[in-house]
Amino acid sequence: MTISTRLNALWEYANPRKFLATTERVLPVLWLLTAVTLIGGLVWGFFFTPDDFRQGSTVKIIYVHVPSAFLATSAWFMMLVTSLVWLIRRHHVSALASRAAAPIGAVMTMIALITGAIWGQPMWGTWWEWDPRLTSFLVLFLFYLGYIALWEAIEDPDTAADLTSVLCLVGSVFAVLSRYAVYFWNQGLHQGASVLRAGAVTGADTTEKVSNVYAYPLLLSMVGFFLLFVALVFYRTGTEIRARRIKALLARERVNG
Amino acid sequence: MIALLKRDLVLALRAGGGFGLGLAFFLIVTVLVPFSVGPQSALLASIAPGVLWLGALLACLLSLDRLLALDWEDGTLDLLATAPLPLESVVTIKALAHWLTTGLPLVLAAPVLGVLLNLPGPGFLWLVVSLALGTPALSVIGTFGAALTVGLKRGGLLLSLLVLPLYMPTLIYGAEVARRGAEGMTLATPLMMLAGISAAVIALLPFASAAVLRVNLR
Amino acid sequence: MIALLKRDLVLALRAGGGFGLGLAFFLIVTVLVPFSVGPQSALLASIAPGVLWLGALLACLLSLDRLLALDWEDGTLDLLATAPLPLESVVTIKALAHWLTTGLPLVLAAPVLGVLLNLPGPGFLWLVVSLALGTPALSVIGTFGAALTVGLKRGGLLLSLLVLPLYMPTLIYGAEVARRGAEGMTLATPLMMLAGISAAVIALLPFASAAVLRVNLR
Amino acid sequence: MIPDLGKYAATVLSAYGASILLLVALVALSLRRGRKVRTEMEQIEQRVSRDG
Amino acid sequence: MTLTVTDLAIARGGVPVIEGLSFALEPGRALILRGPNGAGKTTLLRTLAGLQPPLSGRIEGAEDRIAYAGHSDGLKPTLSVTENLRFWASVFGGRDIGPALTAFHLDDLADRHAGNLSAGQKRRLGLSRLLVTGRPIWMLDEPTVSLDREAVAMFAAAVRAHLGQGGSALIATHIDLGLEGEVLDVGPYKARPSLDSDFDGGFL
Amino acid sequence: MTLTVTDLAIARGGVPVIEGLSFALEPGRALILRGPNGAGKTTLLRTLAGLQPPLSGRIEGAEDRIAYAGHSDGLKPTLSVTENLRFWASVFGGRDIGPALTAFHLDDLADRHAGNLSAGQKRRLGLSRLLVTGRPIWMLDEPTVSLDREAVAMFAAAVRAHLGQGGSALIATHIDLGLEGEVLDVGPYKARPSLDSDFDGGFL
Ligand code: HEM
Ligand SMILES: Nc1ncnc2c1ncn2[C@@H]1O[C@H](COP(=O)(O)OP(=O)(O)OP(=O)(O)O)[C@@H](O)[C@H]1O
Ligand SMILES: Nc1ncnc2c1ncn2[C@@H]1O[C@H](COP(=O)(O)OP(=O)(O)OP(=O)(O)O)[C@@H](O)[C@H]1O
Ligand SMILES: [Mg+2]
Ligand SMILES: [Mg+2]
Repeated sequence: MTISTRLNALWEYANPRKFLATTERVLPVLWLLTAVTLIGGLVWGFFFTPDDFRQGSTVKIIYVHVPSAFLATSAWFMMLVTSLVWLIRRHHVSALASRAAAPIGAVMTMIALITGAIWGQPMWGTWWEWDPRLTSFLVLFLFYLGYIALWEAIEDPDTAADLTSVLCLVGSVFAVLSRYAVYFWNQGLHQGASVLRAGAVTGADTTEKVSNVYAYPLLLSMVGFFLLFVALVFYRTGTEIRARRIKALLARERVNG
Repeated sequence: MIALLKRDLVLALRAGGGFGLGLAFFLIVTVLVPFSVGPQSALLASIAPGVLWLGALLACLLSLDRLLALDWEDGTLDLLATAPLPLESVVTIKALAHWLTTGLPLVLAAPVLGVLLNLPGPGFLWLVVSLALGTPALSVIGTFGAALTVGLKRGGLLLSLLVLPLYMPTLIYGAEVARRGAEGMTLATPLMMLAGISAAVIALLPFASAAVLRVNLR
Repeated sequence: MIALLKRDLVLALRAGGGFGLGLAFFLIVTVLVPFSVGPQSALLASIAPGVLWLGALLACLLSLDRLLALDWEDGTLDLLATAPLPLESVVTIKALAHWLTTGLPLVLAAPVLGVLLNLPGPGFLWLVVSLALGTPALSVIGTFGAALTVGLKRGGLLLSLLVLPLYMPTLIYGAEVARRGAEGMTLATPLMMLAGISAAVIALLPFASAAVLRVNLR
Repeated sequence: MIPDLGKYAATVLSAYGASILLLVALVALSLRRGRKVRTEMEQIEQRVSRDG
Repeated sequence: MTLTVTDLAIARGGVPVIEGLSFALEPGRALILRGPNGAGKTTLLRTLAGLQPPLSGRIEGAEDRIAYAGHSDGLKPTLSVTENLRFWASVFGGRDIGPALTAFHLDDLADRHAGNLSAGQKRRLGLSRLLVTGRPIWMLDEPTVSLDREAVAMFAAAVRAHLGQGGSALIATHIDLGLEGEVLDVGPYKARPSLDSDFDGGFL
Repeated sequence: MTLTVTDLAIARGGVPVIEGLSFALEPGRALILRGPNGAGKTTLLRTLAGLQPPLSGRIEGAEDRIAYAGHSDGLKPTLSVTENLRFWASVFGGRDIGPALTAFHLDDLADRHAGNLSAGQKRRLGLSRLLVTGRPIWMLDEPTVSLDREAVAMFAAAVRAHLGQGGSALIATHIDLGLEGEVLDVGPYKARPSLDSDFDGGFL
């Protein structure tokens, strides 16, 4: 199969029925994998990793904090892509997938913020600090809220899809701008991105490394969070498709009745 | 009367999250403050009670223009004025619905936002108390302003202009309670003044609002 | 096009002082700040640039909901959409009219209010410069928000919720310029960023606004 | 069973507690709405195919 | 009880529009208001409904007995048809909304949001409100705007039923409703402010 | 140029309301749209005016040639009659507003604020806008709402003059305008989406 035929095959899933049928088959496996990796990662991290010499047991918060932070940004990125797909190719499933992903992203952002705040209390002596990274997450949370509120406020589904997609696009640009602005405005206390640097994971990075003892369970729990996200998006998109079909059926019944 | 209250609450819910939005605005104003004055936490802590009060006040203010204007535009007020409900109770219920959908959520959310602004520990209790006492007055005064401007084509800003000075005493005593609370000072006097203002306003202002509304309906 | 601009300005003047009201709101917010955070002049001076920027932003924000909604309600937008003007220019002119009636008066009034808040001497120039550069961006971004929410029954607060995060970069750089100006620090970087954001937003956002408006008119 | 968390027990437990609570709530709400919508759609589809 | 209007003068925006108007509306009767655009029909109805005070003259038997329906319907677009109607029913004392829905063929639309109705469907809903008020005097300002022929007939039937139960109606309209009732042309009562009248008593 | 509509299907709020509609409107002709409330007349006019896209079908000869007048008039209450009209004239290329004022007997009202007009006077002002657009196809949605008999005649005269100059008009109305023109009843074109149609291509 060439890449282009593969891509064309992908578009077929933009068909609601095909999407439902496929996810129906995939979802049980996905839920199972999610449970295994997520519970595995968290249990490993919580029960079987040593305390850090400086941070004590609070280092265990990393197993929920970092994956949720990672997914909070990834979810927005996914919404950006699916919004673009809707605007360009007008596949309904794509728009509905954005809609389904937004609350998940919002919850992930909230988890990152809450665990961070709880973590900050012993580490920095304060619940909240106007650190640029924390601040840009707060901004991200506001974008999620606005995006969800806009979906809820519009009745006609296609109009809602169009408007929220444009908002997502424009919002993404402004989110990036805000991030730069925030870093300019205040150089913060927060850790740099250490986990995702290859050197850190392999232990070669000496200054800010997260040692392997922490890295493996962290990776596992990141995989768990990611799978949870995928499963939820599939499931919720299915729900949105059905809700949309209900609306269409009722409307048609009314017209005919 | 209960029908009217219920309808107003349902409308607030249906209009794309009547509850959520006042709250969101409060959140956003609070968030913008550090961006504009800078992130130093000592500075933030010292202005936190005032900023939270100001944010709550602005969130209230912003939702005032839909308090009566929508009912005016679609003719509902004309019909209510000819219905067997006295306008005084219509106005009171409108204010109550406004408080339930705007003031109450603000009171509940204020502590969370206090964290964002490094509000000192003892301040939380008094912030909530002062807001709980003060926001009903804000709703009632706001209803008066809305009744005053309802005839004017989109009097949104005129409304703000008229209502803000009326908010001044409530704001002063309310913020004072919150500030003294945060600094651990005595606060009996401003607290009593705040409670007094609220009680008086709630008891008397609806009559003025109804009178003004009647004139505007002519 | 000029007819549209002229009409918008006349309407703003006639609607009970379109100019005056944004300004008055700005004034009142600035005045309320000392009441809510307390009157110590050192504290006020240190937050003055930020408060003035925030006040200007909120004054802008408050007038956004009448930017397109009135024309929507009375059917003017439907008629304009079928007229020989491209919607892009309609939207741009609306933003321009908004700036002329709201942003410009704020820029001119800011120094006066700076006095009220003990703004340090060198801050005045940079406050005015930053507002003059930033408020056009606020108007254009606001027009986008207004176009997004125009179909929704009184989307006033939703509008605030959507627009405020978009205002964030402008606010940060603008307030930073004003603050650094007041403290006599170098400010080339934030100034350039502010100018860059304004230019980019003015050049590009009207296309998004027109697209969104077209969807809403369906 | 619970490992020794030292003086940070409350911190760590509340962080885990809050996160797990939010995740469970999210999943539960998603599933509940999903079920509701699914049965509703099936009912309507049946009615529609019976009538028309 | 009869609605009696004696030597009424009314003004709109400070300008007198009608003066010297007298009439009586008895139970069971309908009165059709006619007059060219701008004659003051809307102003008259608002005055009788108690929304604005008359310049001079007397209105008797109107207090709390009037159901007014103006140019706008007072519908909430986000409430359903039933919810809208039920609200007005409970404001006016909790009548059953079933008959009102049936009289204007709204049963099929009962669960639709009012905002999603067409112009005529909205108007039908607005008119059905009259039936749940239980008020004896209906004051209607151009009630048949946007109604199709069938709906106009529904409306006429509703008015006839109301008159049959001892109610009365005052209807301003430009078109023929197919209702029997006296016609009152307000044209001849147009106010002619004499320019030399007393400047003292209110600038006119 | 003729306006040709071929096999048009339109939807409102995501629900198809009319399908399979075809007609041609030639210069100098008027077409009267009829149909019960909720039939889709308003939706059809908005689609033809380009405000919303059709579901399917073709519309030819409409682009930039249509003057649309919907349920609301787009008047600014704080502008005077002349200012309102002059604004639209300059948007549409700066025609003289004198003839438009005269055609709808607005000369006496020229300096009044539009907000202080009665319902029928407002409507007359709204209709006079058509004369300053210079567009050949008029699309009017219930233009005679609130007009008295005399004003309806003015309107009919204005339409006749427009047709005489080679213009055309598409008018949705429930009442008799006294205009000669073909009648198009949209009732028979009511959309009946088949229930077993494909779930795949959309959700219907
Ligand atoms: C001592 C306290 C904290 C530590 C050690 C810590 C550590 C970390 C680490 C290691 C990452 C991963 C970086 C990456 O993958 O890019 C991270 C990400 C993050 N943390 Fe914290 N954190 C702490 C406190 C907080 C607090 C108090 C908050 C917020 C209230 C917070 C919010 C975030 C956010 C939003 C991210 C994601 C940033 C990104 O992905 O770029 N953290 N944190
Ligand atoms: N707000 C106002 N201020 C000043 N004058 C007004 C105002 N509203 C209406 N008028 C004028 O008062 C007169 C009476 O208006 P009214 O609305 O009562 O007429 P109407 O008989 O209902 O006409 P229509 O048949 O057109 O509805 C008209 O000449 C009108 O121009
Ligand atoms: N916003 C909306 N959302 C969903 N459905 C709508 C909406 N607006 C109107 N409808 C429905 O679409 C159909 C067509 O409405 P339309 O307004 O085109 O009818 P119309 O022929 O103009 O009727 P009228 O003579 O009453 O004005 C109606 O059945 C109406 O209930
Ligand atoms: Mg009238
Ligand atoms: Mg219609």
